[in-house]
Amino acid sequence: MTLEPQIWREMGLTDDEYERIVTILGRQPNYVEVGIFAVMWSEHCSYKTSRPALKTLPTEGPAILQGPGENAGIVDIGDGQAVVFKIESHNHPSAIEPYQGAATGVGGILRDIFTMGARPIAVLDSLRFGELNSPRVRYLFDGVVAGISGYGNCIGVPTVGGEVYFADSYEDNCLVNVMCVGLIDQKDIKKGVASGVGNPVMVVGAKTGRDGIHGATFASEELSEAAAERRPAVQVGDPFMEKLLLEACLEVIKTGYVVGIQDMGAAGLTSSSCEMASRAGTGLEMDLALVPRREEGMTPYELMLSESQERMLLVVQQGTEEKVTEIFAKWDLDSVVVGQVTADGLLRLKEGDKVVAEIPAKALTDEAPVYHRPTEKPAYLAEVQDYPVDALTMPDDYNEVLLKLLASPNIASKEYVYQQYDHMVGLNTVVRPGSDAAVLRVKDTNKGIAMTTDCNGRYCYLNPKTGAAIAVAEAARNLVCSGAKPLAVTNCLNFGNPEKPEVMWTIWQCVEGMAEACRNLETPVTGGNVSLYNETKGNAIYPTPTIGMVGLVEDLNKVCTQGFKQEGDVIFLLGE
Amino acid sequence: MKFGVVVFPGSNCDADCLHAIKVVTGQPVEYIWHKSGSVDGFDCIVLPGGFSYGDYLRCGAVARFSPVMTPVIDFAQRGGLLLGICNGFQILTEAGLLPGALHRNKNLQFLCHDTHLRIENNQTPFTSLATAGQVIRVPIAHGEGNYYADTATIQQLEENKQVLFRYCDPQGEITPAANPNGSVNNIAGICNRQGNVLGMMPHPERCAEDILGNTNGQLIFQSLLQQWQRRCG
Amino acid sequence: MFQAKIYVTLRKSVLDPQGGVVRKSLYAMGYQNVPEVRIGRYMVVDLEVADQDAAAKQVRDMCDKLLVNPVIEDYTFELVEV
Amino acid sequence: MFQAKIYVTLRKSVLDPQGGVVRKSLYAMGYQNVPEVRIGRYMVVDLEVADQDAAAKQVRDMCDKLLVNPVIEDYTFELVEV
Ligand SMILES: Nc1ncnc2c1ncn2[C@@H]1O[C@H](COP(=O)(O)OP(=O)(O)O)[C@@H](O)[C@H]1O
Repeated sequence: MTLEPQIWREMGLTDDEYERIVTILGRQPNYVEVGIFAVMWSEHCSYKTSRPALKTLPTEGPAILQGPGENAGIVDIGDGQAVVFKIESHNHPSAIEPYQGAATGVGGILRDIFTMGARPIAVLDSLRFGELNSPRVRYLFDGVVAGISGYGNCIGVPTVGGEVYFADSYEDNCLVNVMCVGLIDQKDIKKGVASGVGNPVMVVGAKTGRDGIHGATFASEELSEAAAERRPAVQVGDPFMEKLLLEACLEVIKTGYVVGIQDMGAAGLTSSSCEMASRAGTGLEMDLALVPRREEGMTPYELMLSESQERMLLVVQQGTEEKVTEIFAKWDLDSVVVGQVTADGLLRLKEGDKVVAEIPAKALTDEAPVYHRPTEKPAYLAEVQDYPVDALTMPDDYNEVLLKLLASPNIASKEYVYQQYDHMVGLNTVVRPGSDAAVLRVKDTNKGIAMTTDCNGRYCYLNPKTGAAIAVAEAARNLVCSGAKPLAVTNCLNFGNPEKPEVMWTIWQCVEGMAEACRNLETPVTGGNVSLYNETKGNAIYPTPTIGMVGLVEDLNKVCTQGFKQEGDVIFLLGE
Repeated sequence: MKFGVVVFPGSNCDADCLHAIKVVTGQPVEYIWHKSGSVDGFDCIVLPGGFSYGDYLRCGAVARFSPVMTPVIDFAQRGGLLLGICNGFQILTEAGLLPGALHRNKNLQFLCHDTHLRIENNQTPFTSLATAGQVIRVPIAHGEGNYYADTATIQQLEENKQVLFRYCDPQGEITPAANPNGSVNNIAGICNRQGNVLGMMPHPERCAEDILGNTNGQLIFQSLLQQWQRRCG
Repeated sequence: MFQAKIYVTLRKSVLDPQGGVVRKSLYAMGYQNVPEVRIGRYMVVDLEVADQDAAAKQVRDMCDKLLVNPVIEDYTFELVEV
Repeated sequence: MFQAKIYVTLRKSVLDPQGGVVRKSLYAMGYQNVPEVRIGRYMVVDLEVADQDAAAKQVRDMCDKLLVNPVIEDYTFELVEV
């Protein structure tokens, strides 16, 4: 049976990509298989457009224990301990449903950290909206902040920093980038690998529902009316479930029974299973009839593509299933064996005895298409860069200008935002939000971890390469001013439609600027996330390569905060 | 003196309470699992903050039916020292161990920041080391800390000196501006008639170590220890 | 099987900050004819039970114990056979 | 004057974490005959308006614009003259 072209096109595949699938399989794919290829080859999951640029980033350094390619990056902080961290975007979902979009964004990045065996110790949120005087923007802003607060506070991970910018260019495409930082003993590090032929594969956590089917595809296209109609059921976050999942996963990982573990994020069961198999060079066979579900009559297609939150895929050592189940049961969670690791490199899905899909795992990951899209320097740059700055008239009253600046939402205190976040839970927050970088102590040591997110999209609009370098430099300065040595970077590349050569050009420029700055500051990039198609009706957002950076404070007594301390203290101005 | 910190599904200040108690008092402290049928052997029990059962339905409503609450209620009725912080306070009211209810903050937002508290009664095991009217700085972190009880109940609480903490300004004045959440009479914490059960919205465990910039919260844990030592030698 | 529809409202004496905010928003949107808004909870509970009296008794019991906080809330309910 | 009683529920397929926790809690309390609980919102809005049609039109408008989040919620309402 051959499918109508309509079907794969609606799923976001081009005709060329479809042909490629036929070649890989050596036959026509069925509906389930096309759906699986479509999400895995979507921009969101495959990085097909950004991969060539990302490859140019510096990723190695003496402190780097895990660079890009895993669920999160890892840096050494001495004493057998390490910091696990990553940033991720939830822009599209937040534009549709700000509260749930932002909440599930927090949930997703937390899972990326605790799947590696680390306990999440902090969240940072980097936000961009249109100008606050629009009611729609106000709604998005309040909803996003409430969503982050609702999820982060409930699960009990402090939100200790971030940024908020308001500019017209984000009016229709708000940006919600969330970073999570975790702490781990290096011996406990776990990866997303399905090794060991015969080892059982388990689905744990929430039941699977019809929510978020094709969310990844949706995140890989422009927001439009037509896209709104294809919109999947919105995922609702369940931070209580995630808290149980967090504790249960960390407990299970400590036992040593776990071989590999990965969260079901975008593209749910599909991406977690094929990525775990692909990393290990193995195959996976699963019986979808065994997957616990929330609704009746769910098809294999729906089960594979659902993006229901708060779920994990585990590969455990043969014979330990029962002990693993016992631990999850202690936390009142479902855990079910749905299949096992195989040697043939295939992702084989069954419903009972019937095979419903069979695809080489690597075809979905490493062999996804890569596009070298054309680039062209945007025409606007000449205009903005030639702006006659010298011709600006100087104001008469500088006091008035200062007050105006201080009142601008971009400069004013962000207390309204961060007082809605529990930024103290965990008893580690030594420097709270409101200073340059947040600093958290590492209990039972004299060490601290400093963290920050930074990016000025307007700078990147005016000069993408320098703007991105400035973002890295600002992050490093924020850490240094707090008393920390910058260690490593995670980043979230937020751009418009990459099929436009001008947008593609800014992506390359920003990545170049970021790479250069990271090389100079010796802060390698350990991973990140790319969010493209942040564009509505032809209006793209400012290029926004958000930088998340962590640093090490070697002596907690030498932490410094921003404010002036005492009358009579001397004020220095450093730099040029 | 042996402390116990109850762990409900979704509690997230359990580890913080355990840590603070250990650091401040140096006394043994253990977790008590929510399915536990007994609290024998503990001298003081803490119901920690966080979001038991996600705070779904109402804060504390579901946790109140955890199996451990049966022995906890019995423990309190026999005069055992019971401290509910934040979500713990909400659970205590839901369980009927303290009167009133905590509903949404009047600005409808979750609030996390320092507050000042005036200690209204230093004749309790939780506040014995305080001077009368002492002002301490303790952070809050809650979305539903707006204390409500009907007029008659409030009157009784006031008459019996059951209000232990009130939100105040740094000088100790009880003003509307110092009231973060709309609580009746700026109430931040109350005890039962017998004085062995305390519920408070602010988090003393968050300000009990120098490194966190504030040690005002130590007072509560130290008072508990001092009282216990005085009673039991 | 019965389905209970339970309506929970804040008691009259308890201030409803959420209702107040919604009323103000409606006012700002042009609805100046809305003197009051009260916000409560609506719960739908399915019950596998044979007769209506038993169902009503169970619902009252659930409400009194768990679903409603009598210090600040009132409730009413309806039962439909499904 | 009219009073609108508005019942807001989560759309089908949208996860209801609260309902799930309440169902489990009822189960633990001995109500093992409750297969499902869904939790929504109940709003009572007073309207100073002369006729029922106008009231209905206003309520629909308020729901669509402010009171209900159509991305995840559905609603129904009733009007009573008071
Ligand atoms: N969305 C947010 N969430 C948490 N903290 C925030 C947020 N936005 C700003 N902050 C905090 O407010 C402080 C000031 O932020 P910002 O204005 O970005 O400062 P700067 O420009 O000096 O980096 C920082 O401590 C920052 O972490």
